[in-house]
Amino acid sequence: MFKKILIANRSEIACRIIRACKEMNIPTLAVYSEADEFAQHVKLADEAVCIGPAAPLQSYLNMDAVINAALENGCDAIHPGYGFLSEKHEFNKKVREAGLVFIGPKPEPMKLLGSKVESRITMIEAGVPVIPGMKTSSKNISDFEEMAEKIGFPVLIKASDGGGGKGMRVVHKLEDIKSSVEAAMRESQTAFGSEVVFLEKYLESPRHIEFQVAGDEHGNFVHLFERECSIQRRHQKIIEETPSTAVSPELRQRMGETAVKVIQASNYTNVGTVEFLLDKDNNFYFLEVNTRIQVEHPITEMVTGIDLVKLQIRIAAGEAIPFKQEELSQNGHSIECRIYAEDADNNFMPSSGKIHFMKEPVGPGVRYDSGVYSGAEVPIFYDPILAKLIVWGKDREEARLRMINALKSNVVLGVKTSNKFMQTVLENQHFIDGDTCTNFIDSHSDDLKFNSTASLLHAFAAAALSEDTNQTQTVNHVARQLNSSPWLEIGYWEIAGGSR
Amino acid sequence: MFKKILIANRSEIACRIIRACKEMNIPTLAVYSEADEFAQHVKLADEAVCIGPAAPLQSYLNMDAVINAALENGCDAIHPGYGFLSEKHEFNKKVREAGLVFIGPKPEPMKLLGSKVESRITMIEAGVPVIPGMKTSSKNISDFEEMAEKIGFPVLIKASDGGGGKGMRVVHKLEDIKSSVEAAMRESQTAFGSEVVFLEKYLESPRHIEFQVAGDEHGNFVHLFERECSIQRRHQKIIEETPSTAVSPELRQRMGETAVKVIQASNYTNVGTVEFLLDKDNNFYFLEVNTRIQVEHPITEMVTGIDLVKLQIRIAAGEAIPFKQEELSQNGHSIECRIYAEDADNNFMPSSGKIHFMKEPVGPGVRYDSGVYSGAEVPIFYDPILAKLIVWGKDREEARLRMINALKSNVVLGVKTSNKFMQTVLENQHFIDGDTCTNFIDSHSDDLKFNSTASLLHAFAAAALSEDTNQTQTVNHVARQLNSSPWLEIGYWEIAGGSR
Amino acid sequence: MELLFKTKKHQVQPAKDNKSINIDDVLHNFEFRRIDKNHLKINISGVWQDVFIAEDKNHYYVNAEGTTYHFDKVHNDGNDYGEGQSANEDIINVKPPMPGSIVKILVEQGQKVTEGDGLIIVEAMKMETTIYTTIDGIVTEINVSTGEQVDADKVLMVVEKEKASE
Amino acid sequence: MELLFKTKKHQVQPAKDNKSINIDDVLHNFEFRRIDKNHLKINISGVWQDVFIAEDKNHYYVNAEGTTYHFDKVHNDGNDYGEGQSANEDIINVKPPMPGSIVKILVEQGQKVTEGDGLIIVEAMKMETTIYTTIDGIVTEINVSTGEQVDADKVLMVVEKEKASE
Repeated sequence: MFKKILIANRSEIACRIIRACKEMNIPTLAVYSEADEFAQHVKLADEAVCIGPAAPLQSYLNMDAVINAALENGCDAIHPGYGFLSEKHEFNKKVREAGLVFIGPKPEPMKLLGSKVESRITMIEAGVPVIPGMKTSSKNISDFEEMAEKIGFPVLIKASDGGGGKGMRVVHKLEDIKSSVEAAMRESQTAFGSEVVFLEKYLESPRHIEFQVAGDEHGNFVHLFERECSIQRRHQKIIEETPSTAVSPELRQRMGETAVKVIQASNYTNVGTVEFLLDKDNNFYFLEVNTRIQVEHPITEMVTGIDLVKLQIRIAAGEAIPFKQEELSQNGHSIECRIYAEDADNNFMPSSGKIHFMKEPVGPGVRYDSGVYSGAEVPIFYDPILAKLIVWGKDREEARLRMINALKSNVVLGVKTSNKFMQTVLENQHFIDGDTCTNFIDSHSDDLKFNSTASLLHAFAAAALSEDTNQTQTVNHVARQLNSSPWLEIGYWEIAGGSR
Repeated sequence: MFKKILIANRSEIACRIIRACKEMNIPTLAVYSEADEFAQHVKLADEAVCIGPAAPLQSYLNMDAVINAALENGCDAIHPGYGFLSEKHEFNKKVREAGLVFIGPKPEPMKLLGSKVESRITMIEAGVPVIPGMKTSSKNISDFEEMAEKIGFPVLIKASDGGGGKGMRVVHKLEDIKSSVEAAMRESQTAFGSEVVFLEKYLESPRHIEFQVAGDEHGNFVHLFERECSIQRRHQKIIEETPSTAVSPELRQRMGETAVKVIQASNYTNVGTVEFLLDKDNNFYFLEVNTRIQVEHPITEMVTGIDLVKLQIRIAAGEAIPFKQEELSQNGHSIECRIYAEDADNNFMPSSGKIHFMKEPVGPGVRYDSGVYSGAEVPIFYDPILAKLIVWGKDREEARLRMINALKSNVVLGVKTSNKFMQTVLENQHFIDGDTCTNFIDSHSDDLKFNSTASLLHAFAAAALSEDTNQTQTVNHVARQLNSSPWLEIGYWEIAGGSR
Repeated sequence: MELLFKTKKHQVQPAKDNKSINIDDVLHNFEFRRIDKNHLKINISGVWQDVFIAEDKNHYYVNAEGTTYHFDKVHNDGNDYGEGQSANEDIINVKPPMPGSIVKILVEQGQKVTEGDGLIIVEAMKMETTIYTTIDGIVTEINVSTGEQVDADKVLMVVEKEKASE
Repeated sequence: MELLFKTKKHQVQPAKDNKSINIDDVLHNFEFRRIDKNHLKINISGVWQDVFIAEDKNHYYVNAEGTTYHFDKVHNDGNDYGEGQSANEDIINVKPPMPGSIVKILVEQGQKVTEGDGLIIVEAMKMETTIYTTIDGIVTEINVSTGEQVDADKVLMVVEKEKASE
């Protein structure tokens, strides 16, 4: 097993990985930017070194700084977490060239699966269902137009190297194809340095169903069942659950076998996630593979009992997967709510600042994977995830009610969160019925408006009592900055953002 | 289902029951003594009423006060928790006579199983193995002497109505029988109002193995496997785990079937626990039935996925047990550590006072059932349990390492706890080997001495820094009370106490 | 005391005996228990709730029953904030929605813009946001350059309505 | 500052520049970060640890790496506590181990007792404890009665050695 692991990440996932290492008795080295001197992952790790200024490119995305930190501090492996360098095959390669173990897949499958067009070709050849559309890219607008007419509108233009909605266009009529393809190519060139785009059928109201998979160096490949991640805002998941209400045992078996086929076809080892879209007729289509640990991995852990982070480390150390497909089963139901610093009242805009106080939910079946604490700063430089609230229940209804209660007792003061909004989603009749899809939040936005004034009088009273206590301190206050919701004064916002 | 449930208890178990009710959408009424005005269960419940002064007899043990509170506040059921009134068959009867539902077994089996002699007779007749000894009591000293000679020394004199070591005597030679029986009778008369005592074989270094059982009004009886509760101090469990390392599948089946036979023979319904002693030759003997929810019930929940408190409520409401014996299985391994306010350095003496600060352990597989919070008072009047730390792991070793890490991150400041002591137990080679017995702590006391000074310099430094911050406040301090460990000056203590 | 919640000011005054509380000129029965610095149990008109509170110089942050409220402190220094700004539609001071960095400036000084035109793209916390103008007018000031880190109260640019007389 | 840990006093003095700390006349390299009121990260001689601290009037409560320490504050008011008491074996002031109630008094005033004799039974937190005498002597004072609630510093009774001259 490894002598010491460098965790090339921050916040809750870094803390999650450190906890797994502690339980495996493997020392950990945290790396941090100057903005993260007091971050939770720095506090939890056995050792910590600063690798640069706050800007991600100069610290968490600085490949050499990370690799040097590992070499200088006696580490023999690097765990990349999710985001940051986790899916950069160049980094993966560099780590290995430096004589270190990269805890994840090999660089080649990572590179293959990072290209939407390349992986699409591989999957078509392996007999994996993909969304109808062009097999590969083209520079010829007429190829796009022909395919669009063949499969019918609406269609989606997509950048091969894209992500998070960038270089993506939904097209509803033939005459818009040309301008949309050209715009997508320009956008992709600017954002990703490649103008490779392609066209496929645009699915309306699909479900996002993904399968947790794992492969090892000994020829074993398994899946650990599905996660449904349909509840999204800004193309980003906020509530996930497993099992999916849409997946029958028969469908689960077919999708699971397909997921295994996907990783076998791409020579994928270690832990990963195969994403599918599922349409209303229960047709499923390969979307992409996430070649790293997923934010929502805990719900799979809750129902299978497998610690996925430990499994990553064991596979990277050359061990065989210690279970067979037929030994795995789904036990109960699990739901995750992501606690982001964001303002659900205002289009889920990220919120930064200081967490003045927090109180974590506890109790049977409640898990809280946190990267923050009372007194922590939430810097502006990074993804605003604070924590993940995960519950387990014997069945979906038990899990749902447990989550609502856990959200009610989850207190975060200082930055805004979608805590109350997620309660409202969980109480929505469509959610209760398991009737979820990726545009759930948009299509039910009226139902999801919550009355945030139910406890307002109590809140006012608390403030008044608090002022009493501090009276001596407050008399000297000078003129305050006008920082109340300035964006309300400006107008509306277009939201573009990374998806994960 | 019930309209509103009164929780006739306090601390962590009251909070645990309230959480189950919230998830079932059943309103709750907390009752509290004057000492518990700010207790956690009062804060958690939907409503709360004060039922009397701090002394338990005047509040939590006051049957009429509890029943009146239920009647006056629209409750239709009472959950007694553990301890207090939970095993008083008179209370059970009174609750039912008042037209309320008692969430627990019927009064008659409760009464039968509350008597050691009566239940022993019932079990012998049902073919359940009991510890060799007298079938019933006797006033004739020669009956005791004859049986002692027959089964061999050491023997145990035991009060039929006893508990917690009171009215109990271990006897090693014939000439001590007479005086010991007479002393036990006197003690039992004083403590329990009955001089009924009997004699049985004294087992040396047994394991304490108990089976979780449940029965309903529809003729269904199941067991939910064993818990091993051998790690005890003062005859009181502090660490429990399941599965037991001593129980093979074959033994588990035999003991489980016997446990079901026990509750069938006593017409027992609702949730309960059948306690056995297991000797070194894997013979097991019926000890007693706890006719209520057990402190250590969470470890069974962790491995079976069944919420036992909800099951209690459902059975009491007349529902059938929603699963069959053959559907149950043990998944993974679970360990519980009880966080008592007590001083492990000083014979586990209880500690009261204020919790100035606490930080709860979190993370995958970690559950914390708590009855306190930062700022809470721990009154002197009640059992000093603060919280229970429960972990789940895929196997025993994962659970053990997870527990050690969780204990390390469990901070309670203001009252003493056995936190560090329990870490030492979990790191002891005998524990690692699964070699546990009820006198584990006594027999390994030298190995379990922990060096509490490993971080002493850091602790000193923290105090010095803290003084700096408060300098303005500390100058006016007047002469302090001499309350540093006064009992160290007196000598040694004999410890007697309640067992649960 | 006076509190600003969203765009509205509220008057909150517990009675001297702490048995009632006046909120926006309505008197409520009132009772409270302080659990610790951040935690109160408050009864208003018979309803007990657990309320958690924290504050900084300019805000109170309050959580009750799973809902969080942010209040602005209103300091009685004679100045009046939070009003008038949005009413004035002849001029807009473009500010970022949160501290961040400038990704791209979409207009030039002196450029005419029409309601809905993009003005500037700001990035913070992995999200790019485009700010649009809500009025027709002229960009009269640009105070930032690409790549610059800005605070939430920084005026990035100013858009002014063309005077009717011109 | 001075701290009492168990029966021993300790001198702790951070240097003015906070780069070293003197503990019982040994100088250690020292560094710290304050995370919040109750939480510090402290480096002594190269070892970083998370330390949690709280206090009341007379004590510091400190947790480091899963171990909790209780320190008594030593106030420099000229009085000296914590010593001498246990050295004096001619007289014992019997105090309860914690606040509790008196279950039973096992001796009478004036009664002769021998080392190991039970004196009194106290109950607190569901546990009964019997206090024994550690000296041979005479019960010269009994200050409580059965059922009484007592604080931890209450002298329940006094046992004195018989004078050799008598």
